[in-house]
Amino acid sequence: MTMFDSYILFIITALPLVGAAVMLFIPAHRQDIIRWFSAAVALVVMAFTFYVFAAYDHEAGGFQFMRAWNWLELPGPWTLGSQGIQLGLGVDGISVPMVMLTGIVMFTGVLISWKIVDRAKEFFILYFLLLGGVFGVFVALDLFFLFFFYELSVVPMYLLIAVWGSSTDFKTFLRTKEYSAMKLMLYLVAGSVLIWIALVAIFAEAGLGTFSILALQEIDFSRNFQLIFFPLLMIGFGILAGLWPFHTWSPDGHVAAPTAVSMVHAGVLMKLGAYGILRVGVFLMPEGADRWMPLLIGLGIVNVLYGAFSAMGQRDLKYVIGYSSVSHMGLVLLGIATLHPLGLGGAVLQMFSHGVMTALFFAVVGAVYDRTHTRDIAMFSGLAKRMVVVAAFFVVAGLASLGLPGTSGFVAELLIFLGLFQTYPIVGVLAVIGAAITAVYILRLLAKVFFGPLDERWKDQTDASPIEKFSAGILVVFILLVGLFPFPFMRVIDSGVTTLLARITGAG
Amino acid sequence: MNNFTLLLPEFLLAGLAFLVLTADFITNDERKRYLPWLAVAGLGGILAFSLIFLWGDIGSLYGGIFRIDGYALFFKAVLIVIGIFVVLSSIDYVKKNLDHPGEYYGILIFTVLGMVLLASSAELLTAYISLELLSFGLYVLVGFDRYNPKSNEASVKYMLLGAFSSALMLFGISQIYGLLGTTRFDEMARVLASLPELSPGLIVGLVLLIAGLAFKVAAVPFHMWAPDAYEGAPTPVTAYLAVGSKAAAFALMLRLFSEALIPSVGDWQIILAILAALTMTVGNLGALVQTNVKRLLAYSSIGHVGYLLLGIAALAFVRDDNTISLATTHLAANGVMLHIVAYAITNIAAFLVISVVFKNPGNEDITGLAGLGRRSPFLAMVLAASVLSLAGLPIFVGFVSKFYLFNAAATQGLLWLVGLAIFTSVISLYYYLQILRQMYVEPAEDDSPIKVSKLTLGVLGLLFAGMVFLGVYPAPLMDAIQYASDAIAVVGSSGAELAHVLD
Amino acid sequence: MITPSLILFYLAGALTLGGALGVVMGRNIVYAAISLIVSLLGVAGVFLLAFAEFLALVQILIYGGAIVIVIVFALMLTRLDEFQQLSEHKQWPLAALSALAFFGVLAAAIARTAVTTRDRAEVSFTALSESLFVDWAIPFEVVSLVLLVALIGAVVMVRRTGERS
Amino acid sequence: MITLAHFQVLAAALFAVGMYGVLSRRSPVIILMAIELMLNAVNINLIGFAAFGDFPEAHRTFGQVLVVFVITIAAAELALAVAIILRLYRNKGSANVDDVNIMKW
Amino acid sequence: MSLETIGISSAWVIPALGAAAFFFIVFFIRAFTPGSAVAKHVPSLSAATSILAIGLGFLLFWFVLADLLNSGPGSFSIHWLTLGDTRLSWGILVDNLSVVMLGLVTFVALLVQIYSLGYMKGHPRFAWYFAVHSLFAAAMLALVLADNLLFLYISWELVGLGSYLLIGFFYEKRSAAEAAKKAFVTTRIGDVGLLIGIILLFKATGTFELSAIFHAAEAGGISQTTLNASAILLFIGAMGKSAQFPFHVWLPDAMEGPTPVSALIHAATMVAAGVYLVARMMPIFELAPTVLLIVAVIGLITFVFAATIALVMTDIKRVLAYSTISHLGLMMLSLGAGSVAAAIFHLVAHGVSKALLFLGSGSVMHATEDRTHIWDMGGLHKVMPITAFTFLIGAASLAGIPPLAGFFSKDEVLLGVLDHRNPIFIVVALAGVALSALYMARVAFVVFLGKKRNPAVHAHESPPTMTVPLILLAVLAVSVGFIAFNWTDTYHGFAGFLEDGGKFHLTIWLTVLSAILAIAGVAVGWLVYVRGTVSHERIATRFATIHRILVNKYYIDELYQWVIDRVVLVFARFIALFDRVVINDTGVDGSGLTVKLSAWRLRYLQSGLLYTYGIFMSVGVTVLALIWWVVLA
Repeated sequence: MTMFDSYILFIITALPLVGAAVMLFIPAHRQDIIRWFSAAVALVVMAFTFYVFAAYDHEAGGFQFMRAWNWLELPGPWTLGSQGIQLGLGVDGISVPMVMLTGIVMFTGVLISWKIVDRAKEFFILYFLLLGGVFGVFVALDLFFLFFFYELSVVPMYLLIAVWGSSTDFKTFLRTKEYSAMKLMLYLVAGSVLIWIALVAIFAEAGLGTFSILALQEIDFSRNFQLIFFPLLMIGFGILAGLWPFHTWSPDGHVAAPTAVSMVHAGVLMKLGAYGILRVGVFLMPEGADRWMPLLIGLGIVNVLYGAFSAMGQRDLKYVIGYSSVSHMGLVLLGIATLHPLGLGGAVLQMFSHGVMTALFFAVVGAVYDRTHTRDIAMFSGLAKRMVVVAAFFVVAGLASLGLPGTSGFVAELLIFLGLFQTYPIVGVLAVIGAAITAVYILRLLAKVFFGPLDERWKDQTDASPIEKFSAGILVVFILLVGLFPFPFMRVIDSGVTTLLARITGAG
Repeated sequence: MNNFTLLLPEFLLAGLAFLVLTADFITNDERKRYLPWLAVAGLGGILAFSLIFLWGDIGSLYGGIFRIDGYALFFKAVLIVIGIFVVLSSIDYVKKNLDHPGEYYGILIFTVLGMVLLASSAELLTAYISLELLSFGLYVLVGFDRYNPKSNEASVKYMLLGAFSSALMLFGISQIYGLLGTTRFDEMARVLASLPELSPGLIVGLVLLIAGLAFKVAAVPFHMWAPDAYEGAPTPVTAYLAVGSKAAAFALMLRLFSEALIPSVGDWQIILAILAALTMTVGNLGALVQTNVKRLLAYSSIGHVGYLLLGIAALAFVRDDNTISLATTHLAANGVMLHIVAYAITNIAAFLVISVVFKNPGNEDITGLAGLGRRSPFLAMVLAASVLSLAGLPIFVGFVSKFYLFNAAATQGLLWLVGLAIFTSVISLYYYLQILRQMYVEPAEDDSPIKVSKLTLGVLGLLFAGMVFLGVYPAPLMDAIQYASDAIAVVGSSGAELAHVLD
Repeated sequence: MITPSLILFYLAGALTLGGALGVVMGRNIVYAAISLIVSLLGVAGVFLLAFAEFLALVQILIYGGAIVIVIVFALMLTRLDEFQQLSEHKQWPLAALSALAFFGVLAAAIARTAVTTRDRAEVSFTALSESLFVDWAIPFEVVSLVLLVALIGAVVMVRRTGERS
Repeated sequence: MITLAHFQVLAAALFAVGMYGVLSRRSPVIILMAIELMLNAVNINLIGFAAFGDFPEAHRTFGQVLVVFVITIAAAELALAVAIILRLYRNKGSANVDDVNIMKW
Repeated sequence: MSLETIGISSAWVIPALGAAAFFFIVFFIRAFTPGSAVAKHVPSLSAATSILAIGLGFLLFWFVLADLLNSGPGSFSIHWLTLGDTRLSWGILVDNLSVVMLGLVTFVALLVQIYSLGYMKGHPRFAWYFAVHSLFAAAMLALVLADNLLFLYISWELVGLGSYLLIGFFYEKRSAAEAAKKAFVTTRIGDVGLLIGIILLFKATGTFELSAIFHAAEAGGISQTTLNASAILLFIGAMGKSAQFPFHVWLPDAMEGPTPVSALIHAATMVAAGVYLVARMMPIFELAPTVLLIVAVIGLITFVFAATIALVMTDIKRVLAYSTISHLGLMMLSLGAGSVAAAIFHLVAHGVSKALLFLGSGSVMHATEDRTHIWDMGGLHKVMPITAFTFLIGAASLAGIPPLAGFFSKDEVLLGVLDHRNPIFIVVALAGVALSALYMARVAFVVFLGKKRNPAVHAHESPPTMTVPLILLAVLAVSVGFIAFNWTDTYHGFAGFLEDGGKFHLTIWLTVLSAILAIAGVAVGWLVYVRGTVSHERIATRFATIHRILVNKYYIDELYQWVIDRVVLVFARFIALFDRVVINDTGVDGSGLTVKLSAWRLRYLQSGLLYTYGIFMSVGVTVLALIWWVVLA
């Protein structure tokens, strides 16, 4: 491993944060500098994440690009107290795709935010803070830092939504952005309550004096301990993953958020939850995971169906997408809950796939909203006439979302279904049906909003700007790439999933 | 033999106070604006002097009623720094709103002396007298805006209830004196360790002692003076009240509980846990419905007292067979100290911003913050960072300290209480976010930019940098804290060995 | 066994408590002040019975002299009639109840606590002063600062400079 | 024969009476007096322990030393409190703890 | 690569060409946005690319066929992804069945594309049309070549996508957008079954490979329950795509797409997929006889049911559409009777004929400004003779008039049914035969014969790009039936080609009977619609109820619409409302409110009065002391 390799994860995590710090010193009125600077930073970070993906040795598997700095010693009678809290970084087959996903969404999000004029400086600073946190979670190999970055990614959300977001205001239904921001924030932090409790309990129970995941994985926690604390992690992280019935922050939050934030939030942040369940829950407490998965299966399938039906019942364009995220994250949770190589691999791929896809969705919906200033589905008709490219992007996203072959969504969903049928066939049937319902509401939306005769109101709309085309194009490329050639992705994921499952079989 | 040179910093502090008072007496009004700078320079000098002179010195005076050790030095430094920041943040405010600056700064320095003495006390009488020095100064400072009815009312309430509580505490001390025969911490520990169980009289005494301390730190149900006093006091004094007196009181409590009362930890742990639980719940719930920013922060600081009490309660681990393990006491002590520092930095910053933003003392409604994000992005950023730090979110120091503290408590088997603590900090997020909302989302009535003096800018910048730096890299501070906690007899010696003795 | 000193103690105690009750129940502030003096004198008597002559002296001098004088001055500086009709507020039963409960706890604690005692012994005046000025020098110094702060504070509080209308 | 218990009970009673005074009266001056009563209760308690306690000489002396300090503090407290109450009286034209309630909730 | 080596191993190129054409057109040619120098060539370039691709495919088909005849079936695959111990691959299988489909698809697609050159001329999305056309054809080709179920499913779905894009090609029309959606959603419901069926087979065998699955099934490696379940589920998938009752509703609406698209869908691609699937999976179905019976029943129902509707439709394309449904039912019936060869034979014959009919009707529409109402037309044979003649041939073929293709293939099917199924089946089927002759005669006679009915219609013959394909297809419709016979020693008829030992045989009475019925049907049509001997209006009024039911297509669309509007959407809105009112406003906001309310209550303890504070302190002390003392004692 070269010197560069051992620092790359640190660089990826630190660059957004450093970028945010640097931007503090750029005068606020020089928005052009701020934009180009943000784009440059995001581009570099994205390139680095690609490098990590390419350079990850899937045959060797395990954690790679590792590096650890001692950060705080913890005094006490334990064996590893001198390690205490470490800034330990490393990625395995599960986190590598997530890191890359974050890189992609980050860059495209910056591009999508090009038009932001009001307090652009603050926006990009907060945006970068958010992404620094997200990267941190994916690369942290220390529970403290994992939690640190997890919380860090929550911090900017309130302002990003409350300041730059938009309220939903129908005659019968009002959701202010402040309300949504507050709910999102409180919910995520409430989730972290459970996580936090579980983390300190793990620390206390292990008695090693360190939060390092690598050290903690050597501990066989007692069965009772695992049974008590695994649900905390599952629900705590599950909240972030939109687990039913703790999901309501997610549609409201996504709808209220500005486009780029919706992209990051639905695209990447929700993945933190699922990732957390895997990295902390399943990884450290395999036995508890094994025991509690039926619950997750139950909630997950509710997620899938309930989210799909809710999406169908919405009047607001963005709410449809918001609820579809709930539905799709349900599939991720189901995949995890199978604890089967196919299901888990599918879940990880679905995390990636949904990330890209939903980012595209929000980018498209954002483009529509920017031009029409409404999201009421009833107001739209025949937009494709004026916005061909936007419509095309929406179609791609929609197809990926309903799991059409050739798109990433298919591969992921297929693997999840395969895994489900191996373990919980009935749920598998329901999940497939859920995916079919997706087709119904996505196509309804498409037919209503983009097709049909053009509504007179929108006859002067313009199509996507070059910059929007470019950023959405990047996402489309990944949707198709994964859909058609999942091989390079799956072999990386496979290496991670195999290690993880070895722990469960080892424990159970 | 007593080595009085060890007391030099205390003497110097008293001297400084006299100097300021004298200077006030002899200078004309024009020159009086140099008084705070005299105070700052003096405090800075004393700080530097103490650090250089006392570094590594360990000693005790009068057979152990007064300690000069790393712990005392640490708190001496922290408290003097707090003093410096309070003086600095008072300068503009005093000039504008208060008269008698000489007395103001003089008394302020006396209270700093009181705090410093508290940190060194290892005996109840000394502690009590130091506490009174601090309290008397605060009674005056709280009422210093003499013609403001709120300030006056705050002072009356604080004073009368303070006297009441000090009577309670004294009765407790008298009980302890009578039943243990001593008020020195080390001897108390020895006697307590030899008792098979605590007699009711002693329990009453300890409860009264704890109640007196709880009053000082504003723990529920002895907290009720706090919101009123915080709201009424001149804003820099509020900061001082919230930060300094609490830090000092906890400096005393930490030493008291770990050195003197640790043998009966099995008894008082649950009492403190109850206090902590009540305090964090009531504090955070109370803050939820406040519209006055100072009052809101008062309740929030009550909540934080709950967390600190949690740390004290977690000083030892009582096993099922009633034996006591001190194996991880260090962790809890460190956690408490870290949180004190974190809380101090954060709150001073918050109150300073408030004192700048609100022009009319006595009317600090939260809507006055509206549009601050546009009127003064810097002030808004600092206040936002402060409230987020108070809420315990990274990258600010509040996150690290809370995590450390709660982790320590969980390690000591108080997981249920930790759960409650974390839960209440979610509640706290709600009202902290209201502040953020006012600053960034709501439009301002008056959109004019706020003029901020260079001095304030500098102080706030320093505090902000501290919040972030310690939030990202607390290791240097932790080294100092480690050094300090090593000095506490029970904590510093090898925990496992001591546990055996105490069993 | 009833001894003369015991009778004296009861006398002093009655004086103390009676005065105290006069303070907390009296309707007239001047009577309250006088009751306070009575009570404090009773306390001095109790001190004497514990062989603390010096402290009894101090008690009479400081309390009976200084403190009550301060209070009387305070009353004179404000208009007396304002204070004359002072009574309990509406929540006095609660107050009584809580005070009673506290007394109950204290009394029960006293009753249930066995203290090893020995015969009354006096503390020599020399020992007291030596202890005060040698062993307890630091608190002694500090308490002087407390007094100073109280003094300065009192002055600041009552000065009329810069009074706003 | 006088025993420690006499002192203790007297102290407790005086303390409770003082407490009642603090909690029930509306006049701040009377509250101050009640606080003085409580402090005197403390002193009686201390003196009792100092006289009867089975301590070494130095510790018995300490009881009396404590009393000295308590008296001093009491005096200082009273002085400061009276000043503050005077200020209150001057600001409001009355001094009544019922009226001292602009800050609440 | 020399010509000899082109064969089965390069069969993958055929779909790949189509896919490549799609991407090439979309990403390269269309990238010349208006303004650039080449912009005006975009349409022709796209069409050329597309036609070239499919043409090459058709050419390759002959090489593949030759190779197959020489060296027998072959397959090969490439690795797609690995997860744990599971390896998934993409692969193709060329055997007799798939090569037939290959030929049919490439041929029809090629003709339709050439035809479209004229039909779609000047449309603003001309290039896009050809791109999607390529994609659609490619997907169908991949489907027939797939050697494993996963790949098959992928292509299957892509076919769905292609149909969605093509049916919704005129997306500015609300009806087209709705039709596209309907087609996709309806078939997607079937796909749920298909996917589950496939996964069940995967679960039982651990593989998607067809041969491996068949092997396992025959070796008894799959439980009967699984076999039954997966067979029925696969059939549900086939029902969706092949528009079997009750999933047929999307097909008539799919007429909203451009007419050549309808030709493609009805003749060779989309709807054929279901039939192909069942044919392909016949080894599984054979092991699940109950399911096979269900297939037959559904096929029969569809056959007759659709034919009755076709009788009363007045839209030329809708008549053809119901006719397609009906004939698909016939194919399913054949499969249900176990005769794959007959089914595929009918698929081919019907494909050719139906393509001919659709292209013919497209020609009519082209000539009459997109009119489709048959009573608007009449006497068109005079102005557009080529169209009329070829259309009549196609109609006759489907009506089962000997010796056209449809006659032979239908006969084959009937024979299979006779041999393998209950006599009731054959009776009902024969009734269906008569019906299909009748409605075919009706549409052909009304449109082309008789006198001109609507003076506003000024028809003219279509350009050669349209008529040439018509003529070609007509020739085939006449001739293709003869592949049924064993002409040479090596070629044992179509049945023999598809199935080892399969033989074409005749049962004279049935053949004659069906021919008579067909001719009778046509004759009745002649009497009613040309000669006017019996007034069709009077029949309609006499049987008003029946007529109304038929015109309204048995109200099935209405039923579905009702279910969607009143059940599904209502349920969805209920869930959405539930989410807001119960979960969010009550559960989430409610708990927040509870906390806040308790905070409001709590704040009044802070009365602002000194003595309240004091009382709290003293009570606090007392209680703490009691707790300590009592609890810990």
